[in-house]
Amino acid sequence: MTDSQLIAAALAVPATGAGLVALAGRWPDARETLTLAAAAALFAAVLALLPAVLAGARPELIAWDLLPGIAIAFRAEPLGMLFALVASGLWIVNSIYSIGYMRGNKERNQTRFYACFALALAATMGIALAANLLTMFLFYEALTLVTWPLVTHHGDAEARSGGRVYLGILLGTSIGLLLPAVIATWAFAGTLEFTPGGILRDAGLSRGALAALLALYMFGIGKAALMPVHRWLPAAMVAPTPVSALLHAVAVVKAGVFAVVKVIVYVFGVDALAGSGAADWLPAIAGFTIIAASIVALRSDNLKRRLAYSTVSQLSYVVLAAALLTPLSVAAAALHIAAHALGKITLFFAAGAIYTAAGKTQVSQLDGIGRRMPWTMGAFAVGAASLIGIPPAAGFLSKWLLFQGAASAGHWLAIAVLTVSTVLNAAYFLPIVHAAFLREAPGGEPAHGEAPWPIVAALVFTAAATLALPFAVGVPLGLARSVAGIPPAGISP
Amino acid sequence: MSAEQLPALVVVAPLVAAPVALLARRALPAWMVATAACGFSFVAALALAVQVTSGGAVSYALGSWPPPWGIEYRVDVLSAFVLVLVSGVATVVAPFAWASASAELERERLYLFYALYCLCVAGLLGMTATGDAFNLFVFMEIASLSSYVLIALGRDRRALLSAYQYLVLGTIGATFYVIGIGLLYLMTGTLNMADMAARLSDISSTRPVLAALAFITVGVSLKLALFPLHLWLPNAYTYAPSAVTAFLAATGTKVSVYVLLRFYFGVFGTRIVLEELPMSQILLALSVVAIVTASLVALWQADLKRLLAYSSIAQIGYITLGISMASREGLTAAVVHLFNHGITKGALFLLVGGVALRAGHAGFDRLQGLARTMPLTSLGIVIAGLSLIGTPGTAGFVSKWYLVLGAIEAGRWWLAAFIVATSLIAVAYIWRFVEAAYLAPLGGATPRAGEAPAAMLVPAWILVAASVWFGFDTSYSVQGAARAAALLLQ
Amino acid sequence: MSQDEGRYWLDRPENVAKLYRGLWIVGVLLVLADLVVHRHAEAGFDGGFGFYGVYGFVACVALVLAAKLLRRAVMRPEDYYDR
Amino acid sequence: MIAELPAGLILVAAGLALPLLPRAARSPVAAAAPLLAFAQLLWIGPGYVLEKDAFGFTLQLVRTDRLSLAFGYIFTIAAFLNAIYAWRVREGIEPPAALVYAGTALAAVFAGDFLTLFIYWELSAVASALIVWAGGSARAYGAGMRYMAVQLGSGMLLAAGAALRYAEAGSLAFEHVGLGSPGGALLFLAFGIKCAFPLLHNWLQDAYPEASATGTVVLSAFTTKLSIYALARGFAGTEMLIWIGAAMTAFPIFYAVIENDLRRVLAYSLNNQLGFMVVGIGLGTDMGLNGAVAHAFAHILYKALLFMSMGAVLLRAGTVKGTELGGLYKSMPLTAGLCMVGAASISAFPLFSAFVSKSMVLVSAAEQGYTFIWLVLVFASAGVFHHSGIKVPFFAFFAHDSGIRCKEAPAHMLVAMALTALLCVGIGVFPGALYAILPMPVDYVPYTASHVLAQLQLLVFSGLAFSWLKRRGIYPPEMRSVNLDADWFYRRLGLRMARALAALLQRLFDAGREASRQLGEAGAALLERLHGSEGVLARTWSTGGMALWAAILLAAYLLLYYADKVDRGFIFLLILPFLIGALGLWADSRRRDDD
Repeated sequence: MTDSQLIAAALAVPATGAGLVALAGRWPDARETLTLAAAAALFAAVLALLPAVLAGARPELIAWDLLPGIAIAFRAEPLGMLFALVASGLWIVNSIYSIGYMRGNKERNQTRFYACFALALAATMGIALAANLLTMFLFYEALTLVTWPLVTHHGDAEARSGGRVYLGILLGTSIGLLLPAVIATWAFAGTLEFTPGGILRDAGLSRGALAALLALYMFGIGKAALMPVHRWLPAAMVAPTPVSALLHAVAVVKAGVFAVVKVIVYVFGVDALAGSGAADWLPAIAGFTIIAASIVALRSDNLKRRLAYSTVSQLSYVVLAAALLTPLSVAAAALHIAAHALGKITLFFAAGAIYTAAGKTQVSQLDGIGRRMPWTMGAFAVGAASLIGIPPAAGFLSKWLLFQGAASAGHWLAIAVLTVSTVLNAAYFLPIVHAAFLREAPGGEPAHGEAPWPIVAALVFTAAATLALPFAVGVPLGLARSVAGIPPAGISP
Repeated sequence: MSAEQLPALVVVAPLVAAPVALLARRALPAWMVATAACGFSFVAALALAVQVTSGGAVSYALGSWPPPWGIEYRVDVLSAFVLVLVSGVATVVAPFAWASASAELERERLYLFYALYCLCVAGLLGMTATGDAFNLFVFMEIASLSSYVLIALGRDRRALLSAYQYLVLGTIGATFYVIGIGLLYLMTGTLNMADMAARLSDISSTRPVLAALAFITVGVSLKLALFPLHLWLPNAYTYAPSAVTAFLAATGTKVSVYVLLRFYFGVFGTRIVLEELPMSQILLALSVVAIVTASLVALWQADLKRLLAYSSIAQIGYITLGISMASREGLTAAVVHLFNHGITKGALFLLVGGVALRAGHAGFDRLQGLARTMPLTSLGIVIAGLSLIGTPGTAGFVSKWYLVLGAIEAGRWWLAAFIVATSLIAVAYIWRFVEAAYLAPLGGATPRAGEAPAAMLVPAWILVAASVWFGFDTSYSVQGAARAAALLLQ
Repeated sequence: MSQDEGRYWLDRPENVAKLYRGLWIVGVLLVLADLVVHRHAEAGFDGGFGFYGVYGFVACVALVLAAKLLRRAVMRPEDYYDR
Repeated sequence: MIAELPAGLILVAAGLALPLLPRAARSPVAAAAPLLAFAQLLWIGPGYVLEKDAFGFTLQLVRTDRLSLAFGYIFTIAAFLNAIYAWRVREGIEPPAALVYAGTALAAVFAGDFLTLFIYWELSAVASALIVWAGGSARAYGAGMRYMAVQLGSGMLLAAGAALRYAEAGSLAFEHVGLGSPGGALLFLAFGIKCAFPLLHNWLQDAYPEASATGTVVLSAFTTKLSIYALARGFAGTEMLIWIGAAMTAFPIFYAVIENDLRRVLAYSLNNQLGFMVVGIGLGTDMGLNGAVAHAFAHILYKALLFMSMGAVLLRAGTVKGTELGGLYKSMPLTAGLCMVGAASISAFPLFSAFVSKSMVLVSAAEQGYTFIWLVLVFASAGVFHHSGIKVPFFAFFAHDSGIRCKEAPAHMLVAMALTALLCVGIGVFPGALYAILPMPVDYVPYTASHVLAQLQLLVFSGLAFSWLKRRGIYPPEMRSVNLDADWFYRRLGLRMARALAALLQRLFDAGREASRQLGEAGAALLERLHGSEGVLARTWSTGGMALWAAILLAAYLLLYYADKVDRGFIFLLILPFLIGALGLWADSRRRDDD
């Protein structure tokens, strides 16, 4: 297959998969097999694209003109490849996990669940591979819509109100802020093509206008959950855990920060933005989000809510990194997309495993659970370590690059935020680890063991990947550096 | 039959079909004639569209009297665009009407319905195709009178009152229009619009001409239901038979918009209307108020059909908003929204017609859990609703794009913000349907008879598909609109 | 006290007193040794007779007195931080 | 193969493998791994460099020289002694954590660049926090969390400092840094936290005494000495360190005097001993640095010995509170004796280890003309004897008989203590062996008559002061208490402020939410009144009303057109909404009157 065909395949495989899953709804085994097959095929397609991108090529697929002068077009560039790799690779794992979870909890409407999931992946691929803002916006909205049935999966009053917040904020911000920003970009730049160096550089906009446009983008991309448009993320936790794991820790939220990085790097241009000073306010907002969300996480007893606020906080790491506007920090932003994905999906997997095996949802119920579920809680500890930034789990590497970026920008606020937030991360994650392994389980509880094996297998795999990523960091780091315009062997001590 | 005759043929086909249907006195042949005539018009309109795109405006002198003495039929890109919309929607609605009208009307009066339908189609097409101001009035009356009766055919007894109100106001509108034409004739001595335009350029600031402008503006505004002259519309749409609502919502007001565009840009000229008189500001103000109030009123409606009627008023506000910008982007937005909204609203009313068929009416109490009993209908409403909101990937998005672009290019950021903010009200009222149909438990009043018949569902879904199709493939809609905008601004 | 009272030499106060007096004797002898052994000064003034003895004694008394003052300021009940 | 590995990783690997091994094999492995690492260090010697590409960087995983090797030797020795001491502890998280902790600290010492250092720095922080947690009590949990927070904070400062350093100098190589730049300042702070600089010190006294009997011994060896190493490498000769170090020697002893928990007393004295090393590094002279390294070496041993003896007391008597102990020499004579060896060592009695190490720092300070510093150090030396040398053994083993009768410490503990004591005495008696591994050439003779006499005078008279104060009843009695220290600022003040702030913010948010809710409801109500199904804008008007509008609009248009001023359009624009609103409200109120 040519590279263009591979791009087409990356979009078509999950979409077709969704259709087939829907058709196979009556036979659960066939349905789940199809999901796995689609996931594997998608990952293979993305993987097959990788060598060309690593070699410096930018394969393209131009579908047709959506509006005169603006095409539905796709291009595989490093950042998108990184995102596509993470999302498609984890879809396989998540599908295995889903099978264990959905069957283990005897969930209803499983066909809709798997079909929407595949559609969500198709939309994610569209975002990852979009060659221009309009294409990205299109799939961005599509992702919101196809994930909504997943958020409201349970269909009860709680799910409904969660779904309302979810859709309200995501659609509201994207239509109300992002769309005008895209149109304004078109009006000013005459193109929406993602271009290294940015397309707004020569638009002759004043500092204030650039800052306003940037603000429209940053808050318009509600999926990046910058405060105060973060509320949808905890609201989305009413979804079944596999949804929280892949979509609200990986695909959807990463689509948000991915878009943020794309916009900063390819629309505004890092150098142009740095030169204008129009992004000076952004690190402060991102920093505030990091700290404030961590504090909320610290005060949340519900495990998934704690993880959700942790995600809000971690997403802003990416925003902060991109906002520092240095090559190293941009690489850090790209890498953190992958690092956080692995760590957070592990944590959500663990949360779901705890729910499936023990029916527990609160942090305060977890005393001594590590002895009953050693694999699960061990994986949880690894995921937590990664997000705190403890080496050699993946998170430390992006944090380190982020420090380097902050240092090269001389940005003391960023340094302070990183330091404080690390301590806060530890403060909301480690008590869980402590409770699991070092406290006695309260007496009189029914005994239970690990969750069903697909769940455990999936979370052990992602935990192992979290630990392994830094040791096999060549591909992601190469892609990340390529985004930032750093030559492949650019950093050495 | 040659290409020059196409402008006349488009109109004549349904015009001739009407008496034929009347003479048939039976439902089935009447329906067949009507459908065939609409189909023929559609084909002719498409052919015209192809021709004017490549070869420029087509003129046809009725009775071989050359203009300006005779009645000229003149089709340019803008009118071809509207002709395609009107005849296309008419063709799609006709099969729907078979099932829908059969259920809603008495059987022995059905042939009357189809005859009137043909008349109405012919009137709207004639308004679009003619180049003669008085001839336009004649067609306007044909379309209006037939639609009063069509509305009055509605099952609900309130339909009669609605039709009566519409009649009074429509007549006032038509009268105002004809007074305006009279004044213009007095001043210019011609009824041919192109000729009129040429002669008006010297005397445009005289008081009779200004009075003509005022009369024509108010008259046409009544027809297109511009705020605050919209009050006849909600009831008319709500109580009319479903097929009538769908057809009129998709085309009736759109043709009036066309007339407004014609007169503003083609007859009076941009200089007087937009530069010397504050028309664009007034139109802007009225559009803004229309969008806000109608959207908000829609939000609280207890009946989906009525909700959509108010939404139509708001959407017309978007169109006039685009006109008020008087820029390339603005006019493109106006024309493309005219087209996109016609399709979208047509689709919605057809689907709601299906609900009404099964449930008697489309009150929200009948919609609880509807997705379970009428999944295709519900899904169609959601998709068309997304187009109404302006979600990317739907036709409505394209309109919003150009509207916001026009606002930004004019440096009116507040207007861009206003447009997107009011789109969010649309999100809210579409959300009410989603919540009722998908999230609420199955209600006691919800129809359980299953989906609407295929004859209704298929036409509806054709328009649903079209409202998605024109969100992805804009080569016809946007380019046609852009050409029309360029033409108007010449 | 258990039955083994008195079995240990140190339990008897007079023995402790002996130890105490012995320590004084050692101290005095060490100071006197300054007369015999030449102590070279590290900091200049510490070569003086009995410097380390005096400094050590005074320092420790001062330390304890100061610590007693400190205790007044900083002592809190054992569960202070648990409240 | 093993030569390729950083020595620390041997311990880490052993530690990670420990839980997987059969129980009987665990303790031998835990003891053998440090010996293996020690042998490897001896074998590779100074000048060895190991570089590896990892994480996208070229890391200098191992860089040996005399400075790092000296710390490497003592770290492996300490790990070995710990393993013997904890021979019976085979379950739970502590044994693996102890090995990982020792291993990562060891690996950190040989890190050739800041990224490598950071990685091991963080890992040792986490591993040691686990050891605190393994103490098992609720207090241990809290102390462990605080400990972890401080250590991770230090790690982040290290990362930030290293990143800044890279931006400043273009290199991550771990060489002399100095205070001259922001990066240097952050690194200094990072090391300083881990070194328990004054006001940054409380994590130490807070956490160490909450670990288990065996855990505290492990903790006492590595963390702070790693930072001493880092300071020696990066900040030798930084004058500020002299003053910081002097303060460190002096202030903890006041707390040590009034502290009741004897392991906490030892933690304060640990802090005080670090001060001597810091002063030596600050002096930066050959002798000062040698003194610092030698004292660190000796200190690890005698402090371990003291903590071991208190650990044995804790194990057997169940407490190490001064108020509850006394007379234990009757039950645990061997432990008491070994404790006194440790006490003599820390007090720098001739023939004991500190005598040959600490004096180098003092002499160097005096030589450099820091007379005041020298006086402080001598004062602190006397004070050390006072609280560590006398108070700890006295209140544990002598004083008044508490009536506790227990068993002597178990054999493996005694063996570990004996080995440690042997090393303490060995160093004191044969200082040459220690001097031979110091980083700089040694030109110092500890055993001069003058030095011995001076030291004996100092110690005996501070002993006399203790006895005198005790007999006169002036000496403060042991009391069950908590003594406020710098940690009050975060454990009480900071916490209360944070809580108050959070409550305030919560109230603000609630008020804001409530206000916006009310505003929203009021707005919605107004909108609904106008637009709701019965609202004036949604109502069906009479036909006449509708026609009226057409007339109004026509009149308005005509009026406007005939007024020649185009700008009137704006007037219209302004008036229209009010007109509509007024009309609507008027109609609305009329309707209400009708009702």
